[in-house]
Amino acid sequence: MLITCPYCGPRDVIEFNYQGDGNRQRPQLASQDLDAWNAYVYDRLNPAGDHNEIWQHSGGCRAHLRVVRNTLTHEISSVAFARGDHKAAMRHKAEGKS
Amino acid sequence: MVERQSPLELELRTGSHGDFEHGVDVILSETRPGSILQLSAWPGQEKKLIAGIRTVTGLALPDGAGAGSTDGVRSVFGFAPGKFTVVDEAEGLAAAFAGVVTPAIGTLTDLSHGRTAIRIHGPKAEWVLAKFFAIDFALPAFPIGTGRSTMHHDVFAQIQRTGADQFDIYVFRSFARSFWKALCHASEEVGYEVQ
Amino acid sequence: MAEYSAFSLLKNALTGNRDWKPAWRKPDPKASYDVIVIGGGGHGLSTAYYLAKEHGITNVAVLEKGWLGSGNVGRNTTAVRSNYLLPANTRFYEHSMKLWENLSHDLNYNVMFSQRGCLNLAHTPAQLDDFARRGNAMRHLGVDAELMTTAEIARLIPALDVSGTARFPIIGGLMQPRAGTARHDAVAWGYARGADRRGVDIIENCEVTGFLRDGDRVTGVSTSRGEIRAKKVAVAVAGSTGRVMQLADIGTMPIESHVLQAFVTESLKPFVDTVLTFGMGHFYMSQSDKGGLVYGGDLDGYNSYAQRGSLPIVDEVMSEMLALFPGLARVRMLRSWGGLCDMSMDGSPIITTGPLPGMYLNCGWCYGGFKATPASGWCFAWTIAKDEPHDFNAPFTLDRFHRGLVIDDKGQGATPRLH
Amino acid sequence: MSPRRIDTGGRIDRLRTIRFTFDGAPYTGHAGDTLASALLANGVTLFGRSFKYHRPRGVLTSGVEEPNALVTVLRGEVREPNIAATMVEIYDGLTAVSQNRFPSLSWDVSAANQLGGKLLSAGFYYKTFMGPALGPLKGTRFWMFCEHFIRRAAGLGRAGIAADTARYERMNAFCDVLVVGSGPAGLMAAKAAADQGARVILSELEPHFGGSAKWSGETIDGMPGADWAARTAGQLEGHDNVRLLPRTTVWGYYDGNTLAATERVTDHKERPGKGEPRHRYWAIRAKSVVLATGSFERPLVFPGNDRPGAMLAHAAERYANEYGVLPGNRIALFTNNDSAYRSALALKKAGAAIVAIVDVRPELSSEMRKLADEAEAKSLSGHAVVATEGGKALSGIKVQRFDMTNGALVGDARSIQADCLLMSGGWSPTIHLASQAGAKAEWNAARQAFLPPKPTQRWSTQQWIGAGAFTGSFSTAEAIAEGRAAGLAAAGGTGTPAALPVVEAAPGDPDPAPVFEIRANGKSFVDFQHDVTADDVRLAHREGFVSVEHLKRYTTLGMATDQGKSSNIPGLAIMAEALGKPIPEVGTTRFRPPFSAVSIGSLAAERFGDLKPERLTPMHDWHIANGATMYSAGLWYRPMIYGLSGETVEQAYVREAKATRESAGIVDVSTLGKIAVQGPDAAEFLDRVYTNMFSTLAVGKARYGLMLREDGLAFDDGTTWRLGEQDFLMTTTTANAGKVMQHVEYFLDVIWPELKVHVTSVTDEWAGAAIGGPKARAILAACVTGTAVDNATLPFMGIVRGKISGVPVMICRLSFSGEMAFEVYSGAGYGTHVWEALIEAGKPFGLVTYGLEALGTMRIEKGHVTGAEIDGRTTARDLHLDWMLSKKKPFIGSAMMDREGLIAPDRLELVGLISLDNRPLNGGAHIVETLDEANPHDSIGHITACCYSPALGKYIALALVKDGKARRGTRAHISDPLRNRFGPVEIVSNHFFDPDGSRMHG
Repeated sequence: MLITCPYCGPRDVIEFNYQGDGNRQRPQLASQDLDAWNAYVYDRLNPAGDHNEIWQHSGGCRAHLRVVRNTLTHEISSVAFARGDHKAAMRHKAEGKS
Repeated sequence: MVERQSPLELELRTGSHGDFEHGVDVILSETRPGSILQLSAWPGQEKKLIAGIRTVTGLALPDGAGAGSTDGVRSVFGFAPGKFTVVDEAEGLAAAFAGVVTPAIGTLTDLSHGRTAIRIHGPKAEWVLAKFFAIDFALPAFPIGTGRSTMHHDVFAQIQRTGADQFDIYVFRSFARSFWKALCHASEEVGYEVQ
Repeated sequence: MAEYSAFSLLKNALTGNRDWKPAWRKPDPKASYDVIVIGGGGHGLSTAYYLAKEHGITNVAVLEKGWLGSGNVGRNTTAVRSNYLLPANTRFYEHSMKLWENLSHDLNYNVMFSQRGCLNLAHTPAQLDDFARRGNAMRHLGVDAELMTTAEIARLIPALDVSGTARFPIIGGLMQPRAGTARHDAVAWGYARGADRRGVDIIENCEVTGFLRDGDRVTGVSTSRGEIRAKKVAVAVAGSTGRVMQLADIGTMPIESHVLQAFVTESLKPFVDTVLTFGMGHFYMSQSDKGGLVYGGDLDGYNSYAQRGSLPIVDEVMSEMLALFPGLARVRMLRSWGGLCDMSMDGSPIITTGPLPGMYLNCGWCYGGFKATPASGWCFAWTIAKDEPHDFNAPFTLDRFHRGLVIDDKGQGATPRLH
Repeated sequence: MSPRRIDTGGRIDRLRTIRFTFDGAPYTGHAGDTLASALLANGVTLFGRSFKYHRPRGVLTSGVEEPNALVTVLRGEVREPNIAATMVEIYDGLTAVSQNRFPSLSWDVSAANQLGGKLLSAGFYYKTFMGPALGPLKGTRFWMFCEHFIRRAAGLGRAGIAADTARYERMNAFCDVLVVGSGPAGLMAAKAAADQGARVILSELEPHFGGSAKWSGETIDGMPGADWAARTAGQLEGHDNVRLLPRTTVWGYYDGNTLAATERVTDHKERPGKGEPRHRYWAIRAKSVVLATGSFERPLVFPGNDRPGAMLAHAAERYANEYGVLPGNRIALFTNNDSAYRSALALKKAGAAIVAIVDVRPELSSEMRKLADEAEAKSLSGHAVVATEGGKALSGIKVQRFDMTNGALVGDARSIQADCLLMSGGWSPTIHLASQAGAKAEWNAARQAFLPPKPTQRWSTQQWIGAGAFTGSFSTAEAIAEGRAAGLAAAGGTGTPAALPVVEAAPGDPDPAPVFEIRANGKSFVDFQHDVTADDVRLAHREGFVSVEHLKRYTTLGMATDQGKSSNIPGLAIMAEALGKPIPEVGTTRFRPPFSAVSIGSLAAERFGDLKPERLTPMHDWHIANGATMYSAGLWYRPMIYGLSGETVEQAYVREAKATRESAGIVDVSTLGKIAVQGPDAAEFLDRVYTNMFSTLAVGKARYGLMLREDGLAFDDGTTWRLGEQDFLMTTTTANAGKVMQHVEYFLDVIWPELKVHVTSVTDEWAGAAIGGPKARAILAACVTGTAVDNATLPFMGIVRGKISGVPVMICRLSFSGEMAFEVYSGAGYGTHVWEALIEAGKPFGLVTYGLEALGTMRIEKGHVTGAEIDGRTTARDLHLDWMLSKKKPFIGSAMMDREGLIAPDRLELVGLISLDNRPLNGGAHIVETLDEANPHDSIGHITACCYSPALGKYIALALVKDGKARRGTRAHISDPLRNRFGPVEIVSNHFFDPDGSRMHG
């Protein structure tokens, strides 16, 4: 499987670290809503189809990525920095050509 | 000041090795730069940091991910969003940046001891490196001056292409000896010389 | 239906094997049943078998969307063991072990359970202490466990690299002598035949497409072969739990589906006699009766329903294999395949009533599903029949995560890919 | 001259004679021979024994699909079992032996298994061996007794124990177009793509490029196909943008157009070059892929079809044309299609007598009649072979009239003398890679074969284009046209003005008759290697194992080393007939990697012999030079003890710990994880990450911190140093360094991107030495310049900067040992220099170096926790670290840490244990209230760490015990049945030694 890191370009899955279900909402740090915390820590969407996931490019630029990947085909339809403030325009020019 | 100890010390055997009777196709060396810095900009401050790098090193950094340049003495390349590696043959580069990378722009981390710089040079440099890293080393995909962050199993590496057939590889010091041994092993097939 | 025996085999051989009957019938679904079990894998079939055998509930249908045993019961590395650390797991898996030990007789079907032992290799003193902790925990629950020295291990497995110069030298190991392997497909077929002989309808190519509801209560299922009603609907579809629970509008679960690859080499003359695990990574191996080395390693590490593995894990597993057996470099990997694992948030299973009225849930088997097959069915049947768990599965609730009562044998927390 | 070698022809080098042995007997062959062709040339017909019945078997094929002729190749002590003789190129000194026979290939006692034929039918073992339900053989015993013999009888070759000394390597490759297969289609595709300027890789599993062109006898562009192929390959070789990979099997098609291939670099050589790998494992990331993988000829199923001398038709043609070997002198053919006629003619031209062409079809085309005439063959259309004659070699066949419409045999059988029978049951495209890529094969009734579908956009991560026989286009002219089109499309090109090469080929209809089996008396083999017969397939049907997967698993059809390349379709066809359904309704199995078996060495590649890199501290060489015994901790190596000669481990660590407490000791702590936490929000971030407060920490001070996981359980601990207002140095445990780094990166990148904090791993930047003991401060004072180290300048948890022997250092006064202690950090390149300077300075003070054992001993005495206690299942409270849980602020894990299960009264809590029988305690021992050595039960906890405490003069341990706090001061027992160690202990506080910390505070 290849994941196209917005910074590094397409890289083998071996360079990435899976951080799981990207749909989970972490409660505010001070929240005492235990149900919300439990849901965040333990409950996962586990769809058969497109899945929003967090991956870290741990063997590359170490940025965290939001990836939409199909769990039936492993097809990846979108990759973006998990941080909104990294621009996809950072993408390497040479790799943009190829 | 005492000389820094190289982690490769016991394994760095100068001379020709492997199948060198048929020619030496790569030359391996440790470049031992005096300074290896990591500069990181806060989001939106990247351009100021790039300008600062130019001020201190005289190296213009092209726009774009992984972009970099080298003048043979100093080298710089981006390795992650807003993050750059700057290398100087001389020690003390951190001090030169002290007033340039202000807290408003970003941070500076001195890795002069923490990273080991290994150079591979020669017509089979791409071939040997491709044994380790799953990135495309062909010149059009990896132009001169640019950098890449990648890994070989447990060994994280930043690689800058510093010539058509030359790459500088920065690995964690603690892994450097293992990586060096593996690099030599992988170079035996093509014949290599250690300088 | 005829008993299987050496005599029946001989008799049939003399008549050209023309009189053998199907191992199980291929009935059409009835309009309603007392119990519907969704999932014609090992766990679903064993549940049906024990419902009939232990609780006299025979008006049961097992619904399988594909061919019987097409899930993980036929995709695992066939190891059977009860060498867990935490008491809840050890008790449960030991119950399973006891059922395994008599399973071929019970089913009148040779599942080839072979108690050739399972050895966990240790490579550091700290790891050996960890194994001692686990082995002692087993012994305090009446389960067999022994520590082995390097010399004993070398005698048992001559091909193993026990040299002190290995990158991760072997300094000892934890052996469970009663552990072993079984013929995975035979387990599915044996339970299917056993359940069928007791009147259970096993319905293949019958995909559940929705749940019939009366308010909250589940009253049956709609399927590719029509609606079927039931007093109780039991779900045993590990690997597809997420998909099936979504049909019941349960969107999130403490489960992720991951792909786990397994491998087999070409047939070899006897090479290794026990199940074996490497301690400095994740590698396990045994040799099948046909002679293939059957082995595996880590999960691929991301959600998948594709039964399709990735290449880095292949390389990883083979590297670890050769770290133990440098003589195997010239042996060849013949086949690889992927199974879907329900990875729960603590690495332990769920066998429970609910989460909806009329529904019963069996899932979250992680790596442990095959060895659990008998006890899983046995406990699930009990839970369905009596509407409460047996002591063996009482800890395996669905609400244990929220309550902080996790059973985390590996201590990895809610990181499914690490269990 | 070998008995079956033809005088001329073939593409072997007759001037080079090569000597090799098979089962100890010496033979010769020529360069270019395979082991199969060379043995055939020497008149050998018996190659191996089958799996179950140990039937004698010859060579069936000429390629990778060979099920019968499996041998073990020996290189000294190193064995390579189960290798198809058809794939072994001979070299001088090649040593091959046959397999699965005892005592010899020609006299194999297990051949007696055949007598039990009907008894050993498919699935027989499921029905028996259960043994008695009662008595000494109940349970699994009887089965295991039988199994012992079954296992010895099963299996093919024997694996080696001697370590393989060959090297294996990996190669990562990138290309625009990967072409798999180098027959006419593949060659054309590669050329077309290369001409467009694309980066092309062309792989071929055989030694030479050309595929069928090498032996088909066809003419391409006016020259023999083999010459055309060689010329085209030569042209490609000259392109900079083309890489040719002969002897390379592409065996796996993975996500993202990543293909796995194995190149057999030196298997055909007497010895490898210097540094040359035996196998090179290619991981190829291709933008697009052209599958030109050809097709496999199928055997026919009829009684005796496995006798040595029965062979696929094209294989015999290939032996004659490519290797100059005639597999027989009197050759009969049995076919259901036209391709065999071409083979017959080729063999006739090569010098064999074609005694008969038996064809199941009642009518032949005039072209085929003409070919049969040219071959001077007796044409028996509307006939079938119903038996073969002979022992370990074929001596004749029996034929009978055959009615294709109902499968009936009519009239009397008659014998025909022949020493070789060639079978052609039609052709199956090699669709394995496409199937791996997710393509569902489609049955083509005309071709009687599963063909690949057109690739769909749905599988956008797998992009391939098919060409040639792979797509069911069996003629060379079609292959050439499709190959070029595929190459162009793959490279994104649109057209080329060049004319297509002209092919002159024998005529032939590509569609076979739908006949797979001749039902007559006798064993008719479907899967040759696994001895699966047509009757086995029908038995599976009777017993309900009718789905294709059940068929496969119940009978083991297609599970042998050839993975059913020749047997799958005939097996399916027989099942389909039994079911009365068309073949596609029975289905086909999805192919999974690998396409053909691949050496484990090649997959481990560079990690064979080098599983994991070694991680070394800056002082590593010093430790080795000074007698340290090293301990592997994750990837790191750390000194365990610096033993003196004759010392036991316990004596060494007791001496080291004692000396440290009496004077001073020094230990290498460079492996601790170190993370630079920098930026204006660094303090706020640490407040969230740690359970305790860091924003209040003064610059120049350090603090011990505890982290929880999100779920509220303890995660990691360590000290964090505030080096500047916005500059912290976090330390972690050695084991968790990577995990903590990922943890903090995740929170900064995903959860709190608004925080201005950068984190960087600086573990390797700093060498760390911890020096502790009553004399530690004096030692520092003796060597540190530029700063004082007295209590006022350097209070507990204070940090100063100075120099040691001219090297800048950072010193923090903190203690793990419980002594007055300091951690001295210097640039890693100066680590050994500073270390030696400290040791030199310590000499007058009796400074010792100590290792992990003494470190552990002193931490146990102090009751500090490490990974053995923070094991992922314990809470801060369990470890008596609840004093660190700030109530003033939320932190990671704070919301979850008070859940019901995490505050339950029966949780395991940290305690100390003292051995009351003055005998050592063991790590992993359990603790019970009531001792029952014979039947241990009711464990209340376990030991996490233990040692002999020089400070206390006792064997002590840390333990996690149920409700442990309340048990302090009570007695219990160690219960360690694994090591037969039982005995009384006293449960005490985990703080054994200097509980109020007077020593470290000084």
